[in-house]
Parts: sequence; C-alpha cells; structure tokens
Amino acid sequence: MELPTRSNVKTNETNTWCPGCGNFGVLRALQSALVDLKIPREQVVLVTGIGCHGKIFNYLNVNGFHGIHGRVLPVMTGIKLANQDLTVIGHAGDGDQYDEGIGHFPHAARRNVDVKLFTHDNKVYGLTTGQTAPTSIKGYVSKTTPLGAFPPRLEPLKIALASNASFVARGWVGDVDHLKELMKAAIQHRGFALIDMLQVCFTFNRVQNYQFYRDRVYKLEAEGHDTSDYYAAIQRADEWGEKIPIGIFYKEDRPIYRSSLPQIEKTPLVKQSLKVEKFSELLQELM
Amino acid sequence: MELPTRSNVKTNETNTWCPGCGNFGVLRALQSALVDLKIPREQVVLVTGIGCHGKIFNYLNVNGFHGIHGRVLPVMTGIKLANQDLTVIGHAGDGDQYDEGIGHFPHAARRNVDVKLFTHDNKVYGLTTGQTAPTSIKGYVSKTTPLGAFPPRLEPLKIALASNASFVARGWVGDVDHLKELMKAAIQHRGFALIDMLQVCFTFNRVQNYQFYRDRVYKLEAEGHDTSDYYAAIQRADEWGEKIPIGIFYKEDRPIYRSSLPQIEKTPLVKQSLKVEKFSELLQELM
Amino acid sequence: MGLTSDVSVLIGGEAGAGISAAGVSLSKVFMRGGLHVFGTVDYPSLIRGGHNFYMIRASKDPVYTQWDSHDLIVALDENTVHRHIKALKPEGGIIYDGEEIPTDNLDIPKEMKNLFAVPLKSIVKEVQGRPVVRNTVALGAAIGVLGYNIEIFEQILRELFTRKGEKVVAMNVNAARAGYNYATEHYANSLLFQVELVKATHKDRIFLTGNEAVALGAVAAGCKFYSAYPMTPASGVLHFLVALSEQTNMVTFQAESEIAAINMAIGASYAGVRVMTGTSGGGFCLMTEALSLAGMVETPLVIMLGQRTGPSTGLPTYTAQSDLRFAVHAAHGEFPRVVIAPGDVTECFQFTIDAFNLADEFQIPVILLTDKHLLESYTAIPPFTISDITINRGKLLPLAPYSGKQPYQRHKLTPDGISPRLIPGTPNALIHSDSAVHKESGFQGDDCAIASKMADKRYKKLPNLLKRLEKVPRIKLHGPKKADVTIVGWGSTKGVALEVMRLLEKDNVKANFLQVIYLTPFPTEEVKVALKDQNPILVEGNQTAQLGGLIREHTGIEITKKVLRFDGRPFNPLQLTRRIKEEL
Amino acid sequence: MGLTSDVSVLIGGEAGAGISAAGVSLSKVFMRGGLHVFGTVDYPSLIRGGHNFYMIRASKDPVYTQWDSHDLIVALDENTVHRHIKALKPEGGIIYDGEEIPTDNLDIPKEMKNLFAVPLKSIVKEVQGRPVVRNTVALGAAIGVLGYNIEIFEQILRELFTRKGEKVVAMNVNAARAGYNYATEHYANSLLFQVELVKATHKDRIFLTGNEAVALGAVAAGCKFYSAYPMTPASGVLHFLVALSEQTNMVTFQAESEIAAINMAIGASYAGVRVMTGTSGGGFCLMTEALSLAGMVETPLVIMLGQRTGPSTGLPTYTAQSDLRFAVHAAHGEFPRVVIAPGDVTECFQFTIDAFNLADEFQIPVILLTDKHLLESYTAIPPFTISDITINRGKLLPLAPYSGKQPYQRHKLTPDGISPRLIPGTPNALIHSDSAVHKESGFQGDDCAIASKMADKRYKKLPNLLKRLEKVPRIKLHGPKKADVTIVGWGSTKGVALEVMRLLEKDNVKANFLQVIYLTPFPTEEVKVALKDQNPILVEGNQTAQLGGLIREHTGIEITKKVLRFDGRPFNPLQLTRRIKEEL
Ligand SMILES: Cc1ncc(C[n+]2csc(CCOP(=O)(O)OP(=O)(O)O)c2C)c(N)n1
Ligand SMILES: Cc1ncc(C[n+]2csc(CCOP(=O)(O)OP(=O)(O)O)c2C)c(N)n1
Ligand code: SF4
Ligand code: SF4
Ligand SMILES: [Mg+2]
Ligand SMILES: [Mg+2]
Repeated sequence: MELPTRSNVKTNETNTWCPGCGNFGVLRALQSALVDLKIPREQVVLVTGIGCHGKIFNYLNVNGFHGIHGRVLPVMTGIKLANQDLTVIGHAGDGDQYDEGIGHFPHAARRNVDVKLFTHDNKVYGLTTGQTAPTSIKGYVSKTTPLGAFPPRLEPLKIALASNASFVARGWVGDVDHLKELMKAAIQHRGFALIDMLQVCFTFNRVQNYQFYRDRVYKLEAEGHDTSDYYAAIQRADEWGEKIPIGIFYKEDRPIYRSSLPQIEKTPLVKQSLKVEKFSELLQELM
Repeated sequence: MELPTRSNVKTNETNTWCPGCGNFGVLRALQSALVDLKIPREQVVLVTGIGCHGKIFNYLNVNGFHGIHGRVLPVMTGIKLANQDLTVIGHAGDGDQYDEGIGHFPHAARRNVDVKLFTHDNKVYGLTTGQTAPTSIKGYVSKTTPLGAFPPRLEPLKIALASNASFVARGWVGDVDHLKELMKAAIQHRGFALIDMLQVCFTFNRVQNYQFYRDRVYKLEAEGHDTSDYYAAIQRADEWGEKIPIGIFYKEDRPIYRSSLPQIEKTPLVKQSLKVEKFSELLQELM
Repeated sequence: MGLTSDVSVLIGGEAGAGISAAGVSLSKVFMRGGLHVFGTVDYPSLIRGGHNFYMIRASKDPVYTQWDSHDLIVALDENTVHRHIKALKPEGGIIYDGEEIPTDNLDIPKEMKNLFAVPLKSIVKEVQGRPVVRNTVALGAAIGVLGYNIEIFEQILRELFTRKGEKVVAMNVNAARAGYNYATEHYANSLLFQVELVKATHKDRIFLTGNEAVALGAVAAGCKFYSAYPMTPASGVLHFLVALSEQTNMVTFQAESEIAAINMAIGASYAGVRVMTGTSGGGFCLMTEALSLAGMVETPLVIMLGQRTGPSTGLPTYTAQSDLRFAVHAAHGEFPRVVIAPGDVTECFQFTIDAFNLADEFQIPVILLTDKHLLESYTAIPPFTISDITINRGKLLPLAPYSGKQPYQRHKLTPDGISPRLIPGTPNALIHSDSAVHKESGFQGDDCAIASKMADKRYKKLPNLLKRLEKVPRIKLHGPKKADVTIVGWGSTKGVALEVMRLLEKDNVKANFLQVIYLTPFPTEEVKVALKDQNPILVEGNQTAQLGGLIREHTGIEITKKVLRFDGRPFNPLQLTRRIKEEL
Repeated sequence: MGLTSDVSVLIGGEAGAGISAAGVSLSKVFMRGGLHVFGTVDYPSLIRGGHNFYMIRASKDPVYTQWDSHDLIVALDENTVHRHIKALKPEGGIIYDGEEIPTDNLDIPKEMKNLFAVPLKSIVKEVQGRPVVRNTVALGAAIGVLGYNIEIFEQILRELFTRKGEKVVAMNVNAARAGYNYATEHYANSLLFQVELVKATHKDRIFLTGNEAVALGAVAAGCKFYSAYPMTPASGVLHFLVALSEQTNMVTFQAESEIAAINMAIGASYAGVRVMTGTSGGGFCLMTEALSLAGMVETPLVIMLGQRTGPSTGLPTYTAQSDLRFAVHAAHGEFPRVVIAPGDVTECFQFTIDAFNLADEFQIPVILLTDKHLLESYTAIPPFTISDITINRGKLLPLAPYSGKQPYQRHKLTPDGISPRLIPGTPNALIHSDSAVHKESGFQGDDCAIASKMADKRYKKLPNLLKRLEKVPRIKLHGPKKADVTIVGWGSTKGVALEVMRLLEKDNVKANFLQVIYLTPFPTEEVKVALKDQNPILVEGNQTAQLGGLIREHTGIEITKKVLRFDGRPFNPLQLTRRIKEEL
C-alpha cells in the first residue's frame, strides 16, 4: 500500500501541454486531492478521453486507461463494476464528453454508478487545433465556425441536473485549491459526481481566458447556496454572464447502482472464483 | 400539389402492431394533424427509427425514411438542411431515441434545427420483446431487469429543457384530439419541437396502461400553465405520480439554425445549381 | 401402420400465440422419448399477428437441421394451412380446429386425407383454460395422432406449471389429455405411421439454443461481466445470462448502446475479470472502434457476433452468413484477432470456452461468429459438464503484491509478444493502458522506433497462436477423407451439410464436408490438405461466397462451384442436395 | 559553384512556431521560380513544443515525394539540428540563430562546413517584428544561401499580409530582405551549388494538399453538403470547405459525432443533394452502420477515409495504409460499393469527381481511401479547371411533377438494377426508403422472394459498374510495359514508387510501377494482364500486405516479395530503393 505523495504522483513523462495551459492547474489540483485523501496509488484508476485533457494520463502516476474519444464513462463503469474497491476518476474533454460522448452522460448520471467525471471544459477542441466545441460560447470563431458559433451552447450542469446526477459541481483552474477541494468532495461522494472544470485553453480560446474568469467567477458556498435545493441549483446553473458561479451546485445521497446487484454486495467480481458452483443446476430448465 | 385527406394519408400496407397498441392513436393523431394543416403530402417527410414505432413509416402515406436505430435526428437534420421547404417529422422510440440515440438529442435541441421529434415513449423496448427502456419506471420487471428497473429513469422533458429546446411538450395516445393539436402546434412552431408521447405498449407494459394514464393525466393548459416560464416548465416536468401533466410545457421563439446559413437563406440547397461560379477564384490562395 | 423414427412436425400460428413454446414442449416430449431432436422457429419482426412457425425434426438417428417437408402440421390458425400445405408430405396430416376453421376453406388437395379436425377451443372451454391452453390441447392431439407417449408431455407440463400451483398444472394436464383422447378416439390409425418410442428416459438430455449454449460456455469459462444492448438474434445470450446472474455471480448489464456495452466490457477486462459482449451486425458496426482499442491495449475480450440478414436493418429475425469478411477485417489498423465459427450447440459451448482462454492467453479480442439459425434453433444433446474444462488466464498474475525489481510495465517486450499482465489494485504496481502508440510502460510514445516495435510485438503473438491452435479443431473434415464431392462451409451450415452428406450417399454420391472453424487466423495448411484432390463446392448463406474468397486469398485454391442462399432462410436438406447435384 | 535544380530543404522547430506555414511559403517561392515542388510536414499530436519539421523537395523534373537527405536545414531551434544532422548531405548547410544556439552545442561532424549562423532574433528586433517573424528572416536567409530569388518571396509576403495593412507587409518584407542580405553578405558562395531559377513565372501553378484537392473536387462535382466530425488527417477537407462555403453555396456541418455526420449526409442525399463526409479510421468505424444503411436504401454517398497509424488512437498525426481491407469489407451485409485510392493531388481532385458521379449513377456508397501522407503533403501542379468536367447524376429525375401512370416506386426492379430516382418534394410522387428489406415501393417486405430479389437487384449493378469503370483508370502501369521489377502499390506510395523507378533505372534496374486505383470492384483482369511475366514486389504502408491479399484473392497471383513500413512514416526514395534491391 503506497500512499500518494507530492512526488510519487508525478511521472517522468515529458509534458506536452502548451505553456500557460489550464490543464496544469487541473493536474495540480488532482495531485493534491489524492495526496490529501490518502488513497493508495494502486487503488486509483484514471480514465481519460482523447484530446489535450487526455494527456493527463501520462502525467499522473496512478493506474491509467487512456481510452478512445468520448468513452470515459462506459470504461469507468466497467472498471467500477468489476472492482468496486477502486477509486475511478475520469478526465474528459468538452468535445470528448459533450459531443462524441454525450450519449453516455445522462445514463451514467441517472444510474449513479460510483465514478467521478472531471471535464476539461475549455470551450474548444484543443488537440485538433481549435475547432468549435459544444460548449463554445456564442460567436466563437474557429475553422469550423468562421462566422462564429451560432447555437446556444450545450450546458453540462443543466443536463447533469436534468439527468438526476447526485453530485454536480463546477470548478475553475485559476483557483487550484478550490478545485482540489471540489475534487475531494466528488471523490468522497458516494455515487456519480460531475465537476465541469472551466479550463483555459491558452492557445486557441482568446476570449474565455484567465482574466475572463477571474473577473466573473464567484463561489456558491460564499453565497449560502443550498446544495440540496434542486431548483436553486438549476437557476444557478443558468447563470452565465457578469457572474459565473463555481462550487457544488447540487448534492444528494441516494442508492448507487451497485446496490441493485447482490452479486457484488460483498466481494468485487475480480476477487470472485471463476468456478461455477452447481453448474448442472443451471441446466435444469433445459431438460 | 396533393393535399392530404383522411384516405390518401393511409397506405395499403398490412398493419403489424399488436391489437390495442397505443401506436394506433399516434397514427390517427398524425393523420388528422396533417389533414388539418393542409401541407401537401409530397412536402412532408416522415423519418423513423427502428422499433415498433418505426413501422409508422409503412402506414402513413407521405415521403418516408425508415432509418437505423437511434438516428432519426441526424437524418432529419440532413433532410431539412438540404431542403428547408419540406416539413420534416420524426418518430422515434424511447429505446431508439433516449438510449441508442440520446447523443443527438441535446444537440438537435440546442441547435434549433426546424425538425419535429415525436417520441413513442412506451417505457419499454417493444419490438425486441419487452426489455427495460431508459424511461421504464422504477421496478419495471423484464428479461433484462428481473429484479425491477433500478435507476431513476431518464426524463426526456427535463433533458430537452436543459438543452434549451424551443418547444417541449408531452402528449398521450388516449387523447387523440389533444395529441393532434399538440402535433399541429409542434409542426407550426418555427424550430426544433419535441413531443414525448405516452404511448401504451399493450403487450409488454402491464403497469403504464391506458387506465394508469387515464387516472393521472391532466392538461397543462387547463391549469393556466405559462408556456414561456422556463422554471415552471421544469417543475411541471418533474411531476410524475398521482398527477401527470400533458400539453405544451415550454415554447420559445428564437432563431433557427438555418438563420446562420446565408447559403440557403433564399434557395434550398436542392434547388441550387451544381455549377460553381468562378471556380478559379477558389484557387487564388493556393498560388 | 408402420413405425417411424424420423418425423417432421410443423406448428404454426400467429406471433404472440406461444408457437415457439409449443414447439419446444413437443420437442422435449420427443427428446425424453429417446429421440434426437432439432427445432427451429421462423418469425417475422413483429409481436402479435403475422405468422410464426416452429419446425421439429425428431429421429432415432442424429438430426442436424429442419426438414423440407412435414409429416404433421399443427395449424393453430388457418393461415398456417395455406402457407405450409405445399410442404406437407402426401402421407402427412394436419391438426386444426375444425369448429373454427371450416374444412372447405382449407382448399386442400384431394389426395390429402389426414385432416384431423380437433375442437381445440371447445376443449379449452371444457377444461376452463385460458386461450393459450389451445396449444396444449393441440399438442396432446398431435401426440395422439403420432401414436406417441402422452405421459411424457404430462410430466413436462407438471414441471412447467408447478410454480403456478396444482390447479394450473391439473388444468393443463387435463387439456393435454383431452386433446390426446380426442385424437386417439377419432383419428387412431389414420396416419400411415407411428413415431417410435426409443426409450422412455427422462432427464438425460438438454434441449437448447445456440444462444443458451454460448451463455453456458461463458458461465463455464468464468465470465463475470456481460454487457450488451439488445439485438436479435444475440439478445438470447443477454436474457439467459441475466436470468442466471444471481446463481452465477455475474454482472449482466443492459447498456445504453453497443458502444457503451463494449467499452464497459473493455473497462471490466482491464480491471481483471473475464468479459463478453454480444450483438448483431449493426451493433457490431458500432463496436468496431473499441474492437481496435482492445487490440491496441491488449485487453482480452470476447465478442459474440450473431449474424442476421443485412444490409442494414434487413430482416432482423432471419439468418445470414454475410458478415464473415467484416468480422475478419473489422476496425482500423492491424492487430491479431481470432474469429471462430461454431457450427452447432455443442460447439457453441466448447468454442466459447476456447474463446475466453485464447483471449486471455494472447491478450487479444476473439470474435465468436454465429448466426440466427444457430443461435435460435434448438438441439437435444447430452448435458454439458464442466469437470474437464480448463480455464487458462495466460500471463495474468494474481492480485498479490508485485515484487519485480523494475517498475511494472504493462507492455513489456517479450520473446512471444505477450506481456505479463497485472490488474489495477495490485500493490506496488501501476497499470497503464493507452490507445495511442505507447512504450513498454504503457505511457504514450510517438517515435518511429516505438511504433514499429510495438506493432511487431503484437504480431509476434501470431506464431505462438498458430501453434496453440494446433490443440483445437481449426477445421473438421466430416465423412470420408476422399469423396466425389466436398461440401465446403462454415458456421450454421454444418447442420444441413451433415444431412446432405447422408442424402447424397443414398444417391450413391460419396460426399464429405469441410467445416472451416477458424476464420482468423486462417488454417491455410489444413484447408490445403483437406481440399487436395477433392471436388469442392461452396455452400454459404451469403451472396458473394465470402469463405470462398478467404480460401483463395490464403491457399490460392479457387472454388468455382457454389450454392449460395441469401434470402434470410437456412438451407433445407433436400433442396440443397438437389442444388448440389445440379452443380456437379 | 554549380547550378542545381534538385534540392531538398528541411525546416524544423517547435510546434506552434509556424513551421508548416514557413515550409509552404518557401515551397511557393520555388514553385513560382519555375520548379516542381513537393512539401510534407511531420508533426506529433501536440500543439506547442515538441518537434515539427517540413521537408521541401524542389526540382526542374517532376518530384513526387520528400527526399531522404537534405541540402539545407533551416533550424528554428537547436533540437532540429540534433534530430536531422544525420540526414544532412555532406555538402549541405544549416541555417540557425548563431546568437541563440552556441555553435559548440551543435556537436556537428567536422566535415560539415556550412554552418550558416544568422542572428535571426536580432534581425527581428531590428525590423520590430513579432517573434514569429523569425521564420521570415530565416527563409530570406535560406533563399540567400541557395542563391535563389528573394523578390518572389517578397511578392508572396505582400500577398499574404496585404489584408493586415501596408505596415505589416513592409515589416515582413524588410525581415525577409534582412535575412537574405545577411546570408548573401556572409555566406555567398559557401554552398557548392546554387538553385536554378527555371523561369520566373508567377501565378500559373497551385501548391496544395490532398485534403484541399479532395475538397476542390467535391466543389467541382457540385457537392452541396459536407458533414463531418474533426479528425486528423481528414479535418483539412472540413476546414477548407468551411472556408469556401460562402463562395460555393455549400452547407458544411460540424456534427456532434461521426455517427451524426454520416446520417446527416444520408438524409441530405435522400433529399436530393450531392453529399460527402470525411473521417479517419476510428471515426469510420462509427460510420459503418450507416454505410450499410446507404447501401440498403441505395442513397448515393461519398466518404473520404483518411488513414492514419492505428490501431485505435495510434499515432494520430502519422500515416498508414492499414485500412484497405476494412474499407473494402466494412459494415454488415453485402452491397456493392466502390473504393478508390488516389495517389497524388491531381488524382485526389479527379477521383473525387468520379466518386460523386459513380455514387449517383449507381446509387451506391463510394469510399475515397486516402492517408495522412497524401492528405497533408503539398504538391505544385497546374491549376484545376472545371470546363471539361462532366457531372452525371445518373437516374435522378428533376424536381418536376411526376407523371408516371403507376405510383412512383423508389426501388423499382430494372434490368440494370438501378431505379429511377425522385426526391421528396416531387409533386405526385412519394419516396419511401427503408433500411429493412423492402418491396419495390420502398415499404417493408419480409418474405424470402422479396429479400432475394432485392439482393439480386443491388448486385445487378455490378456488371454495368464494371463496364462503366472501363472509362476510368482502374490501374495504371507506370513506366515500361515490361521490367526487371514491378513495384506494386496503391494510394500515397505512388509518389515514392515513381521516384524509386527513376533511381532503379540509374542503377540499371528497369522498373515499372503497378498502381492499383480501384480496390473495389477489383480490377482482376487488368491486374492479371499487368502482372503477367513480371517480377512483382509489393510496397505497402502496412504490416500485413493487404493489397497482396486482395490481389491473391482475386487473381490467384501470390506476390512473395514485399517491403512494408508501418511506423507511421512514409517511405523515402533512397531507403526504399535499397530495400527493394535487397529483396530482388
Ligand atoms: C472517434 C474519433 N473522432 C475524432 C477524433 C479526433 N479528435 C481527437 S481529440 C478531439 C477533440 C478534442 O477536443 P476536446 O475533447 O474538447 O479535448 P481538448 O483537446 O480540448 O482537451 C477530436 C475530435 C478521435 N480521436 N476519435
Ligand atoms: C444498432 C442497433 N442495435 C439494436 C437494434 C435492435 N433493436 C431494434 S428495435 C430496438 C428497441 C426497440 O425499443 P424502442 O426504441 O423503445 O421502440 P419500440 O419498439 O418500443 O417502439 C432494438 C434494441 C437495432 N436495430 N440496431
Ligand atoms: S491547445 Fe489549449 S488545451 Fe491544448 S494544451 Fe494547448 S492550451 Fe492546453
Ligand atoms: S409490442 Fe407494444 S409497442 Fe409494439 S406493437 Fe405491440 S403493443 Fe405496440
Ligand atoms: Mg476541449
Ligand atoms: Mg419503446
């Protein structure tokens, strides 16, 4: 059992994020959260999508699965159901999770499988050179929307709430300590948890930059927001303008998906014997 | 220009829905809506998914595209962008649209492409013999959930609202006239419109049957619901118990996706010449 | 009145009328009576109405598929008579409800004498049964006219309904008995034959589908996680595994899509359990991207691909063998895989177990290529046992603390291309799996040298895989080594091919049957040897002779004679025999 | 100092430093100076940092690919020198910032004399430019040491920056001129050669990538709808078409996924416009289900599949030819399709137009099989013209009232298998397209007869398709009819094969090159004839010699000699020549 420390959670891989990228803040927050939580490194699995965000796989030294674009949630679900002893954390991109992978999102939320989804919401397709993302702000100009992004953007928090997610939060990379605390709360929450992270893409997103958020971000907890008030959460999620809330929007204790599975109530699948007891009994019906 | 009549909107195909199936009500409502709206048959395209619902393709005599499971929305989007003169109506299933096809749903809603989505929400996979659907009510027993469906169901209206759909409604097949009026309103709405239809699967769903809904359904318009009040709509969408609201939950006038496309402002793509004017000018940059 | 031990019975009626259940019950009667039995159901994609029919073939000799023509038709509606009268043998008979269906309506050729009108509905009323009990009456009558043993049927009914209480049992038994009595009283000796009761054994065989056999194979192999999205004809695996899941400690998961299903399976496999997913063509399409992922991260995975008639939605409830090439080449990039095509329920069970072992031993994806005809047809066989089953998880190490001197490397280069495998949760080890080109450590690496080294590593498995496959039947040559004609086929055509061999022999044509079981890696040498100096004819359930192309690609042998069927229906023995003879 | 007209220049630096743009600019200088030019960029999947390099090959003779070794390296960072010094010709030189990179650091072999230290940064400061102007200075210097024409470069800069105002133009021109002056002042006559100015033509050629050529082909063919999800290396088509969309009246749509993209395209095609979608392997996987749909509903569709290194995420920015078999067999069920592999930018343009015509004429999906090396490399060619282009929409009828006596039937059985096509909106006609087995009317039908009739209908197109394809080049045999060695390849290896032919000839090995263009339907007879009495060697960018398998499957010819590369990088001419000679 090796507890995470500030140094052993790092890898020796060359970091290829752009200088100034908000992903550095995410990485720092996550490292600190793991150190604080004292979960042995081998008990943590990091699942990532494809995009700049996914490279965090190379920089965080816990177990890792760098899957395919958009599929963080199903991979996490499989891992968690196979071995509930593991802490399963997913890092996805906004293109990754809210475009390609949006189909898994409401289902993971409603099922309340005990996995954590931290989305790098930089409002841009970073790795593929700056195309418009589903969360791009109206008017965002890119190679794919030279006249500016037209439609209202996709609002992850609202969809999470509509899908009855049991933990819904927003963080921002400019406040690493706050983000760290959110991550800790999400990991400690029993059930599905979303943190949509306002992550600055330093290279492509010239509007939602550090200053933009610094000027607007405020903390829900400072305003006495009641995290058990579902409708208040929805209204807060609708705020996006002069003021942008961060923090926990909504939190609810309710049964997790696993509680419907007597098979793994006591022992994780991965620790069960492969031998089937009373195989011949299974054949009775066929006789 | 052939206007729809009660007889010419029918086909001669053998109907293979179960006796008592709620789909008959859907078909009748749609036929009447088209007759009332007097849209020439050749100007209407019906796009359907795969499932019992999809068979409506065979019974309604307008243009039709019986696509693959879950893909009603993108097919409709392509048709509408190619020829905005057409009225494009989609019939999807709850498995079809909210499981396999859920990934298209928030995007179609937010983009506000001017297509109509009528979902046969029978809370069951009909055509594949009764498996649990994403909208199945907690405890629904089927071949895939013998202990009863566990998680909170997916709530289409809430997700549509969270995705900023500009027209969100619920109908029920036991009140064909009301459903017809909803369909007319949806078709006349300029933009994306969802009607989630409480459609009774007579064969597999033994709980949400006609009586179940008859006992619970009430009309929003009768209660003075304000369809422009977004938060009221969300709260109404949350009602599911002794009382179940039907009618228009939310309606908003806002630009449709097409308005961002000067290319087709005046002439649908399908009526434009294939010849490119000034082809050589396109090569300037490459010289 | 002679004794026969080869009978074909067709039971027909509307969808939703319990045709399949009736077929299975009658089949079990024959099975318990000591006969070999094959049963298959034909149904369109609808829930009520339309027309379903179940064909039972029972015989003292092994039977492998349905027959072209029938000795008895049990017509639960009028439509059944119209549809199938042409397939009734001249000496055969029809059971129908004489009070419901006016005999004049039936428009039956004069020479057909055996019209067994039975007042099914009236009898149901008498015994106070629900409408579906009509089937029971009709089966009782069928047993009557066939001169078979009604007690076996009564026993089956007892077992079937015991959960519902003695009253229901009694009612059903009465219904069966009434039908039986009516038939024996009115139509005894009408048929020119009586079905032979070989021995009244009871529970010594099982009657099951390919789906159930695959599911049981997965259970026997220690599969712990099955995620799938429903799709005919593969749904049967899901349903059966769900039903068994509490007894087998398996997590069965109805996912939101096939994409979710396979990615969940890959996640669970990465976490260390044996996993499977199953689907049909359209769903398999959606799985291909993750198939490539499994190939890249070397995560064991078993996929059951149940073919049905395509392209696209096609005929969702009908059979085909048209996805062979797709299974072999699906997904982008190159990585070793195994594609196995079982030909009957026994092979479904055995090869599924092989599939799990191969997936683990070589850390590769394995595709079980099946089809509707195989997955949804029933065969009576001796019960499976698991005492002699080997579970080999290959280089997977137990969940004990890692004690290597070097940090653990998931993709270590080894002489055989297979790296020792640890799973997350192992103390002192971290497991890194990357869909991008990666180094031995599992972390991303993008220089040429790594890319080609890792590509080589993956293909290094091939020679050992080929060696390992010497232990399993990659092909089977059924019948004489040398013959006048060699039927060449794969998958579910095995059944009809074995029947056709017998039929050709009766016509003094010596035939054998080359069954190609492993489609990938292709058994080049075996096929070459088997086809040497033969007169081969391809029999495939597709339009482009896909196996033929594969054989030519790998062996250079071009088979020009072929019989192809691609209308959704399986081959029938007599018809296929005729077509083969035409080709000769 | 001699005059040369065959030069290779490498420009290297960090990602984000504008390496590719610099490469294109210098290439255009050579192009406008009258040389043939090929340019290609090598970059890993990251946005800033790392290492990118652009290779330019310019010559009086046609050039088809990059060269193994370089005459000049423009090192915009120190890393470039370390990485590429081995590929510098002994007589070649390096331009670098002498003030930034201490010459001692460079660790350069003694015999390398041409170290052209240029104070790039200082010059940038002098001209008051932004950091990226360093590239311009370096290019000016490069033109200086190569003895080339700086005015052409100045003209290019003027065109490039004119939108940004005269000040920016002047600054850039000054920067270029300063670099040039510095170089000519300090290093005149240092190189052993000077690049020949063939003729100072201006705008008579275009320099473009395969992506741009495909996009222009689509425009020329009248494509009106392009929907895609970004994916390297296919994104270039999307970006270019988006940029042109206002001028071309095309709707370009960034969809939420590849599944959405292809289904949108199919919807738009059903509605009557010409459509295309484009992606790479992983995205193509996701499209396969709808590919089968297009095959079933006989909706014309063009898909550009741009291969990159797999499996899975692989090397997202590197090349491969490993999806050939997948393109040929992708998707469930059987339906006719066309797979075309263009080999250069000219073919990208022409074959894209052919693809649209074939899709319309035969109402089938057509796949353009390309790869990163083809799609993202640049070639200078004469500008495309569209005056001689034929657009053939096949049996599509205009949007005029339907006047047939019988109700319109979308899938009418016809002798050639192709049904007259109407689109929704046509008065007096209704168009029914069904992914399930359907009748002529388009409504669902599920009996055997319909299923096989419709399957036959679809394949009836094949003979006419084959006839039609006699009008297009299904293969090309480059070089002499008969040779000592026949290189056999497809797609982007065309370039290197043509180079290798020349190299082998210099070594007195007579070589020719069989380029297989149509992978499906396979040009069996043409390939047989072309390979008759030849000594073939396969050259493919994959691990399993996929074209080899296809050739054997269709022609029976087994090609045993092969050179395969699968590390993400394209073949280089000298290296490939060596490897071919080893195999001979
Ligand atoms: C199936 C598939 N489609 C497309 C891609 C190409 N692709 C890689 S990353 C990416 C988007 C990146 O955007 P995002 O997910 O927001 O991540 P970021 O780089 O911004 O962190 C895309 C489209 C892919 N890898 N797989
Ligand atoms: C890709 C794919 N996966 C699975 C299926 C099988 N399938 C057909 S219909 C259906 C679900 C039907 O449920 P729903 O969409 O609710 O329609 P209903 O029959 O209830 O109207 C499924 C899973 C399919 N056709 N395609
Ligand atoms: S492109 Fe944007 S998101 Fe990606 S590494 Fe650079 S700054 Fe970060
Ligand atoms: S199964 Fe249910 S939904 Fe399908 S036709 Fe029957 S009643 Fe209707
Ligand atoms: Mg992003
Ligand atoms: Mg349903």
